[in-house]
Amino acid sequence: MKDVEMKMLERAKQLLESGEVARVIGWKKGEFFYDPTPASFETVDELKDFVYDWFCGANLSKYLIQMSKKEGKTAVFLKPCDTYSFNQLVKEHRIKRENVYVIAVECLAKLNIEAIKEKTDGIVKSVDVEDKDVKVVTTNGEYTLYKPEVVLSKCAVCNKTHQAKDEEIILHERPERDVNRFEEVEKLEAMTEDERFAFWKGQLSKCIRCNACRNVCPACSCVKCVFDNPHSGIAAKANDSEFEEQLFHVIRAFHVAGRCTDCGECSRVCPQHIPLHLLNRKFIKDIDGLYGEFQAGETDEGKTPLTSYTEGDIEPKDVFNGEAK
Amino acid sequence: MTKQERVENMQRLSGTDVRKCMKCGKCSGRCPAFKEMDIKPHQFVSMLERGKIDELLACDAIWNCLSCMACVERCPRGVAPAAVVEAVRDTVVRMQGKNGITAEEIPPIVDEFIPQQLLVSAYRKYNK
Amino acid sequence: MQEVSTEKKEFVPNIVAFCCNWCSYAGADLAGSSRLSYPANVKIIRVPCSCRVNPTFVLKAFQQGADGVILCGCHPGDCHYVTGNYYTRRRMALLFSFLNYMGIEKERTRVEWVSAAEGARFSAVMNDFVKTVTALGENKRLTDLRVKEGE
Amino acid sequence: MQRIGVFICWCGSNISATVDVVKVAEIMKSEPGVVYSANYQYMCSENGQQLIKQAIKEHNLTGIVIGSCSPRMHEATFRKAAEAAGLNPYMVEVANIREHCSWIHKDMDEATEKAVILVRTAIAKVKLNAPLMAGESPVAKRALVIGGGIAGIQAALDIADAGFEVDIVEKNATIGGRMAQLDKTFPTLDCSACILTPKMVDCAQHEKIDILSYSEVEEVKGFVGNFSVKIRRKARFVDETKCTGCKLCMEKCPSKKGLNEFNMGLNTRPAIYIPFAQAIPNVAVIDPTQCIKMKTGKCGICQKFCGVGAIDYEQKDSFIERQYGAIVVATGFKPIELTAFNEYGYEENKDVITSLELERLMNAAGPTGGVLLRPSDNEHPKIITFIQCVGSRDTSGCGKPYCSKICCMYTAKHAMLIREKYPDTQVNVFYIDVRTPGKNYDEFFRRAVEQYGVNYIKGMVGKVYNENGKLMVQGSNLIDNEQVTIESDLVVLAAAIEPEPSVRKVATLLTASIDTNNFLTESHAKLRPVESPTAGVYLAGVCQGPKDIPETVSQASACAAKVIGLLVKDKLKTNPCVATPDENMCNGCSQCANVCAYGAITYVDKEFRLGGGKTEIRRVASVNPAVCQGCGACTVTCPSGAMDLKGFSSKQIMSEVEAICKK
Repeated sequence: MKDVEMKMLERAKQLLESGEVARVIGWKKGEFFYDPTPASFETVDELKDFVYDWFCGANLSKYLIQMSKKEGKTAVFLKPCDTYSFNQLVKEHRIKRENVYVIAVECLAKLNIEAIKEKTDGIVKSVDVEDKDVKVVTTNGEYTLYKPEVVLSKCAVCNKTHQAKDEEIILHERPERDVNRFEEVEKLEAMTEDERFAFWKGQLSKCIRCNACRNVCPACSCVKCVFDNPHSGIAAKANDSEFEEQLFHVIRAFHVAGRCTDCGECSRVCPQHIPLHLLNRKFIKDIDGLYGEFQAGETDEGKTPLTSYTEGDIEPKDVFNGEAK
Repeated sequence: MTKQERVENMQRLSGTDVRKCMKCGKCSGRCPAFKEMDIKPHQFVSMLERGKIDELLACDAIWNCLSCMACVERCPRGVAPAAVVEAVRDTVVRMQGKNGITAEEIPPIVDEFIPQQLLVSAYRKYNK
Repeated sequence: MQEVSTEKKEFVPNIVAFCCNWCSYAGADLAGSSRLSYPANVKIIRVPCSCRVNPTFVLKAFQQGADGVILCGCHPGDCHYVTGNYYTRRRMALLFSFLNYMGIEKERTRVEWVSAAEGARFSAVMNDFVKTVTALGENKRLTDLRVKEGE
Repeated sequence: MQRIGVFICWCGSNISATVDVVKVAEIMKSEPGVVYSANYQYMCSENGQQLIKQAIKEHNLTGIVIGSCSPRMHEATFRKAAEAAGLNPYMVEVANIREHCSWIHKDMDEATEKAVILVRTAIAKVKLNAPLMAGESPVAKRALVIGGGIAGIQAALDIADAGFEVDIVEKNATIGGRMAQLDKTFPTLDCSACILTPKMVDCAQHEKIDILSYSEVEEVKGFVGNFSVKIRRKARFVDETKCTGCKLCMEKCPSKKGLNEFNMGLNTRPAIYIPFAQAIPNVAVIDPTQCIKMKTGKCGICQKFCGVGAIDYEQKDSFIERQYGAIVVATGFKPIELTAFNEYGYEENKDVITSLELERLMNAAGPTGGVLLRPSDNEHPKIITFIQCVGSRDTSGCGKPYCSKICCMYTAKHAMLIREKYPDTQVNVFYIDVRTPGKNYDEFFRRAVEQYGVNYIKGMVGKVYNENGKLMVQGSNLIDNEQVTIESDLVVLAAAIEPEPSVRKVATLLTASIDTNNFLTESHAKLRPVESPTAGVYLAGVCQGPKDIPETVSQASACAAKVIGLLVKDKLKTNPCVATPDENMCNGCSQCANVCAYGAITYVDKEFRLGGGKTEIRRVASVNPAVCQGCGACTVTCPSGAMDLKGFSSKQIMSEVEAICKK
């Protein structure tokens, strides 16, 4: 990972020094070593805080909505999964493609610090990765964890490849994997209605309406969110026991249906650990099953499944568990 | 069983909707065994529609139908007259209570000249 | 001692029907002028096209206490606005499947295509839907997906 | 503060018999925002309307709710009344307490309770109504007719006679269409060419009609009153302005083996040709797939002989773009392909022909000069057997589920003409039903049987096969409960008709809806039979459904009347209930344009103030209110809820939902 970081830093310096770009979007050191945060670097000097490590899970594409409006070009480091969101935003005319220089960077999964903390005792001091081994040093000792068990949930089923790039920094080939990202959705589908309701009621009851999911979601980038739109009939002035509050996640999931790239940021940032991605993934699974496979953000043009149709589409009454009766 | 139930049973057994028939007679126009049929293919459909099943059960045509399915193939309305013939025949065979031919009896009678269709239709014809 | 009535009040579901102006609303009118009855607990909201129905309308209805929501539009291919009901069909297929995924009974939601000439069908559809929803009982799930404190 | 008036109609006893109208009106008096509530026997009557107008003025009402029959019935009436009293007509809502309440419920309490909820729902909505103004759009005083058959010709002549410019776009080299191919017409047996060609000439000579033959519609933009249409003028390799129609080129052309389309391929024509003698325009066209010069570069004989220098091998397709106020679709039909019907042996036997081929064989201008000779050996057929319903009324998937409507009559015509001309010929007709609804139609058919001795056999043919050079027609005779086999010299199949396949493209261009059989859909089967649901588009002839010449001509004239009614207006009122984006919330994401069937949404870059003196340029949606039809598809697809629909806004519908659901 260090060598990838070095290359990225070197490239960022070149781009800024030559004036090819006005700024570089990447990650900088956070308060702890495991919480790097997205940052914009405008000078070579600022790059001293630049970092790219196993904890750079954040999707940078959403920042480009604002950045691409600024004067001068913006260079951005995008992981494979981020490029889908990027394409989707270009498709929706939210990012000015011509103002962005995309550097596709290597990603061999990102780690979930919460999972690491759970599996170790003491305060985490350092984390190192060697192939499938994650070596953790804490105030209480040293641990070797199995990497697939401590990666972010989005990385556990990731099979994504770079879909948009002007250049790439890739040092290692990523092994092909056979993963079924719908496994958890299928498990839920196999439950009874009562069990499903109990599951979701339990999960959604944890929601504190902090809006972290909405704020991080690249598909939730509206100039003004529908929940804040007084004409939509769903906005509430106060988050009391009203409509918006109660059905927020249902409405949000429908709003991003057909546009959600399954980047998994919603679940990553949820402070209550609600598996929000399982809501969006249900829509993705249904769309794939009913209307043919579709991956939002695979290209930066074309219609989404909800803005297209065929004359022989399935009738709503014939759909059961996302499949034809 | 009431008459009505018997009629409905037979309609169900035939698996075809006799009300779709538009009385064009194309089935009988195509039937290669027409002369041998005391009740003609189109009559099978209309008689079942009208519930005349006792007359159908007593006819000889069910044994003379070749099960060639030409009538099914040609019907412009997707009705299957041969399926009605078979439904009647099945009912008669079932009333008799035994199979007319068993799988074991087949190999000795097979020679290279016997058409496949004959075996299939014999099976359809004589078995429950 | 006061006698407590053991007889439960019969459950009458509250049904919201969204009908497109050109086909289904006219079909409902025809059901009326043909005097083809259906229960009074069905209330119709007129929309220009079934594609005007935002999922939030459906959710709002449930949250406000509706026990069943039905959308009616022109038959696919006959949409007054050419393609509107095709979008409705996809949206609602996905929405209803999703609601079922969250544990909401699928039978509470329905999409039916009723043409302006199908008064009898409109009445039959409504009778059937009311029967289905009555059998399910009151909608408690979609009024609030969260556990309230103390529950 | 809103001041709502409520008016509950008795509709005689239609409502009042099951709804306690007095009680409903009384309850409404205490609804928040309601300042006036009344009931009356007939709200739609002169007196009822007077009551409404007076109340609006006296109580200074800002919105009114009428509890009455369906808004589809009298919404327009009440809107007019409101407008007359100075209230914006869109501040009116109708609660349907007749069709949706009193007529379907029997219990007075139940119906009254429902009526109260329905009126409350309307009140909830009207409180959120906003005054709307119908916009105006100009009308281009020119009509486009797509298709130059009898339907298109009739429509064009009627429109042009009323003084409006008309363009006929015809994809073939000549107008005339199917009717030009027919020999005689039923039920009067007059010659088709004799009645059609004068109309073709009228079109050519009419100063208001422009015939664009050998042309196709390429692109349609715009909307009623204002269509902008791009037309492709296919290269005919002959200068239309120079060619005199002398036919010398046809004579000299060495490549004479092309199948003559006009004669259904029964004979041949040269590579340069005029489709038939009375073609309009009387101008030659070169078939590039057959022309030696165009295939090999050598030849050029026609160019050499053409006295006016009209031949141009280099000609390219060209395009013209014109504005039209209205469009008539008259794309016509063709007989179906018979590949799925091998039981009739059409492909194997030259003497099994379709009825349209028979028309050519009997026509004096046809390949046999009007003498009925069978194609295989040019002999006079002595026994001719007709088979009806070939591919019509077929739900098996091989043919068409509908009745083609014209076959019974033209077969009777053919049978009679043959018996008349060749009395020694035996004519048999296998039929399922003979359908003759029409003036003098059944009488016509009976003449075939009674006077001409045509042998009608009730039953269908199961197979046609060739035995020793003879065509054997095996079918059933249902009346006699027999299977018959008729040895025939000629077999004529009444092939089903289907819309000309190019109609699909036209329908897509016009966003006109089309049914599963490719027939264009009319706006209302009974009351708007010539209007397409797309405003400004009208339907004439078989493109809308099977029909014969008299019906086609009637429909074409009806279309013309509708078009004239549109073109005489200088401006059209547009529906104000259209989509409208809130630019402050619009993302410019294009989702809405993706679902708009009318192309009413475009995007513009706009400058927005951000505060602190800063501005930002954002791409935002813009709706053309004259094009938008108000379906609302865009409103649901809009993620931010920026797109809303006037008259049916999200808030209005939400308030209705709330009014109904709140217990």
